[in-house]
Amino acid sequence: MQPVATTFFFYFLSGLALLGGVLVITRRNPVHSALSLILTLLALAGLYLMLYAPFVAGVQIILYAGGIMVLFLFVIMLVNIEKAGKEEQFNKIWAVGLLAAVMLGGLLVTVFVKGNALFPDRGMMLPPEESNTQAIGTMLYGNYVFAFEIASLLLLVAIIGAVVMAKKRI
Amino acid sequence: MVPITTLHYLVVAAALFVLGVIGVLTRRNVVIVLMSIELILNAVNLNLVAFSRMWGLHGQVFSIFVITDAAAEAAVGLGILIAFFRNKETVNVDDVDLMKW
Amino acid sequence: MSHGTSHLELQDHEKTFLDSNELIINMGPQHPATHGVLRVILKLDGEKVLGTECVIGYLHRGVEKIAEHRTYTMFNPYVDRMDYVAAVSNGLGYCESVEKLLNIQAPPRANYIRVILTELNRLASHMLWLGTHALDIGAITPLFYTFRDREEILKIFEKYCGARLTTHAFRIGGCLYETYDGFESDVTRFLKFVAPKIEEYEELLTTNRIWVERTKNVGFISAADCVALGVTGPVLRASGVKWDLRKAQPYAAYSEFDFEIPIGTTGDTYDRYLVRMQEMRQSLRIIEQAVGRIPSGPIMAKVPKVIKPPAGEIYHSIEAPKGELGYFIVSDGSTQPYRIRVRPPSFVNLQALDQMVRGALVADVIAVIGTLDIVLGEVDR
Amino acid sequence: MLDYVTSYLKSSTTPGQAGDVLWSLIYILAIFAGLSVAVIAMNWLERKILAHMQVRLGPMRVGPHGLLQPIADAIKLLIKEDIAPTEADKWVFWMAPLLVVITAFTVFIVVPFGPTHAVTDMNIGVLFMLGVSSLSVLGVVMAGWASNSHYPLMGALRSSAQMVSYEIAMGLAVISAVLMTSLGSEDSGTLSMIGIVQAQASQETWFVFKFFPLGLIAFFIFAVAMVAETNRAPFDLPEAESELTAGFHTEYSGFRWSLFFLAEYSAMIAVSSIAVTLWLGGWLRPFSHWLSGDPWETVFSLFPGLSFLVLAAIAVFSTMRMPKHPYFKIQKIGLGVFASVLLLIGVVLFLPPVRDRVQDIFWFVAKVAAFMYLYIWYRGTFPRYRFDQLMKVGWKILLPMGIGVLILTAVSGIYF
Repeated sequence: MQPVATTFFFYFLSGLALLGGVLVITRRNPVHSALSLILTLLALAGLYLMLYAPFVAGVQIILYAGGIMVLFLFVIMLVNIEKAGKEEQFNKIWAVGLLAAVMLGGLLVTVFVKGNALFPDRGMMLPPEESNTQAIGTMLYGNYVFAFEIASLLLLVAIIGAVVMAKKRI
Repeated sequence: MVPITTLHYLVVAAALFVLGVIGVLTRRNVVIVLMSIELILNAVNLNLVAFSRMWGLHGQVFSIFVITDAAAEAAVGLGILIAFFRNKETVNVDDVDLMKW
Repeated sequence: MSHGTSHLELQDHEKTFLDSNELIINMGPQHPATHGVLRVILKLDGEKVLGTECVIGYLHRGVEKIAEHRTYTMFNPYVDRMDYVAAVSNGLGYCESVEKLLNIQAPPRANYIRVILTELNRLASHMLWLGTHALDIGAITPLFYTFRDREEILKIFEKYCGARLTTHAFRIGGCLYETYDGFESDVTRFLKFVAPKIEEYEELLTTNRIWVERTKNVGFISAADCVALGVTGPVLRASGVKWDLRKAQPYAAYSEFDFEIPIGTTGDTYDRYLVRMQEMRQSLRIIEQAVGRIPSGPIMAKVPKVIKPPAGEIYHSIEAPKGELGYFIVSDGSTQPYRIRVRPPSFVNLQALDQMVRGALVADVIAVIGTLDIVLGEVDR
Repeated sequence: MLDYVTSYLKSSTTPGQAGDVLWSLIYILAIFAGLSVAVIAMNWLERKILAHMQVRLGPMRVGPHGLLQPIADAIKLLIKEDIAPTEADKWVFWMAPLLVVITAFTVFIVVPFGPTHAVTDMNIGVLFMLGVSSLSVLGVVMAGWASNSHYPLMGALRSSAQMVSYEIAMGLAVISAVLMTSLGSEDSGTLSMIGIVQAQASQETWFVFKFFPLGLIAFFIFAVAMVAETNRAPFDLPEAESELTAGFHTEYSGFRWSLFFLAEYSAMIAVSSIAVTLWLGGWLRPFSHWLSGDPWETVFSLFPGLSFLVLAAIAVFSTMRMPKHPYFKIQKIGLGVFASVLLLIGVVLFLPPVRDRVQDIFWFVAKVAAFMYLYIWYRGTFPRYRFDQLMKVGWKILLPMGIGVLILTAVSGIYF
């Protein structure tokens, strides 16, 4: 597969992702925020495809956009959002929070500018594997099998936790 | 035009990360705070996948773990949100100031 | 959404999920499944029904009031417009009530014709019920099958009296029209035609897993509750009460026929379905017996030209397809009734709705409205 | 130009894999046009078939036997006033049908109509199809929420819960089919749609018959779940007419409503294509291993043309049966023209170069068409499930069955 118009798609998808990100944190209505987040997630799935990571892209779409975000939308519809929409949107310490975030951003910019040397072969891109899914599967059930099992335990705990939290009487 | 390198992706990821941090630190609505956390996790994922193009597939495997984690976090976080909303009838993060009701 | 008119109150033990506000939904008056212009205000917790309130009267035409300004004969066609899918039964009830008030008897031949037409009408009404009930539950095909077969009944009506729906078939004192040539053979042919069709409906539904799941244990009502609410007809019988006015207080010629009263055991929607299906077969049996031996003789009793019943009051009821249809007539001795009060089965049965659907799901409300077999023309009058 | 075309015809890979932008675009346009035609045809066929199941005729007035009815409907929908409720969230209200329609069409880029007849072949093909089609639930939720009305909201909640639940059973069934691809080869299995069909070709059986009855059970699970995924009868609760008027699209009208309609039908075709690809051998013709060899190849290659000839014969028969009344003259001519078009297509399909090339597409489309007929049949036969029963079927019957089949398939894969 020869990549076509890589530069254009990179800037297009990154722009969409960042636009979505900005909308997430600025929208008054949480449903709009959630929809913007979906935009970001889909754009990121596109970026993963460009990085020859189709399996992660697929998982991103199925799990994130199709699963987690539906959960979010569900909860937003369950809790009464009309009141929240009329309230003040930012919390009491927003100035401090913004300052901290800007400082973090400045730190990252500094790292990227000054730390050019930290990325000696930053242009290096490994060629895509023959079969991405197979390679990930081998690694998941080989090197990382313990982490994989722990993750399943984590999910089990999360399921039980969520049920306990949300259900009043069990 | 400059060819797209790993660094480009890192910059995008950093920007997303900062956006997420701003959201977590400044918004009042718990739902949006949770969504900002998702943004942060996604920024990390983008980093991991981008690095996997430099140093092999480990990054992609880890990003799958991160997605799993995000699912667990969303489920528990939204469960807490529902429990909280039931008790206080609000989704304002500033009102979350008691460990036990 | 109308919040103002609802008086629904939550009971103490009923709390909504998440303690969120109950959702109040208006089902109707324009809604495909409320069989006309019934408006049901549903108080919901998500999909669970916490309470219902029926708002009726959208089809109110003041039939009872109109009666006070019409002579007994002139009022006869109006009753057809109450339960318009079982117009013949309405007419029968009215005519018999007035006859009772006048203390005259319709001749036997008229009674036989009345039985045949009324039972045909019962079949038509049950077919319409089955089709719409199945449609509400999502099976679209039975509707067309039942309408195809109901058409044959309407054809017989049309041939007999010229009208298909609001027949005005009977007159006070008997029948106006003699049977047309070939009436008996038409009816016999219809009986042969329709018996396998009823099997066909049962084939589509009775053992259909989804149908059984949708109707079993849905809209349960006990015999005691039925009696307390005054519910009659197939709904009462499905709860296990063997009460059919055709047997209990035989009118017309019903005492001369051999038929059974199908009863149910559990009183759920599935039982009501089975009871009505059996009733259709019993109707066929009655018609078969009646059409074979229609006595000859006059079809009209000796009725005075001007009907002027003696002062007094009378209550007479018949078993309409939907339940006990009663007429309470107060006469002041003039040519016009002083007051007529109709006891419509649909109206009384509808009162059971709230009890039957509390705690059920929205989809069950639809099933229960269907199974109560209400006609809004009769509820509102 | 001609060289370009012939060079393509000789290629043994899909245009997407070859990186051929022009041919990819041509394929995309062809699939888009084909889908639109298919949806229009489905509209007419559904109404006609359902009508004949229900002892009535269906559309008869617009064109001979109502053939032009879908076009009339389309025109009506397009020129109808586009109403949005005042209190609706305009932006989301506007986006929802677009999202639904885009996802419904996007999945088709990996559907293999033949070994080379696909826009592209991804190595995550099945995952991609499931993922993108799962996005349509977002559009449904958006539509229900943005309408700012109770019935659509309930419809949307119902349908999102339903689609999310049935995706799990569906996924398990798909995984057991994907497991089967790894059998009989040194390599691991594949998620690629073309690879799955090729695996069935090399294992000389369709996966529905593999490890009888395991393949059949997995196929059954998928066949049930796919009806629920597309919100069709008997799982059409989100748009249960008698309960929620029209569910999530109650407030939509005109063009936007028609987008939902388009999306519903293309989603039906999409999930049917997945089922055909995974279990029914995709583009492989029936008995491709029992009845192989030269005479049989020729016999089976005649089927595309024959099917069109049969259709043409039916059209001619209908023309004959029309009453001899001047009123029917135009209708007769129209149906005659239609019959001759069918006849012409049939004859063209008999030409040797054409018939070899359309074989794959024909068998694929024929199998999908069988599924479409099933959809209509279900609709004419079954009542509608209640919501809790629907969840019960999904979680307590299909899910355990799916897990069981998956485990048994893995075990059979090791030991047989």
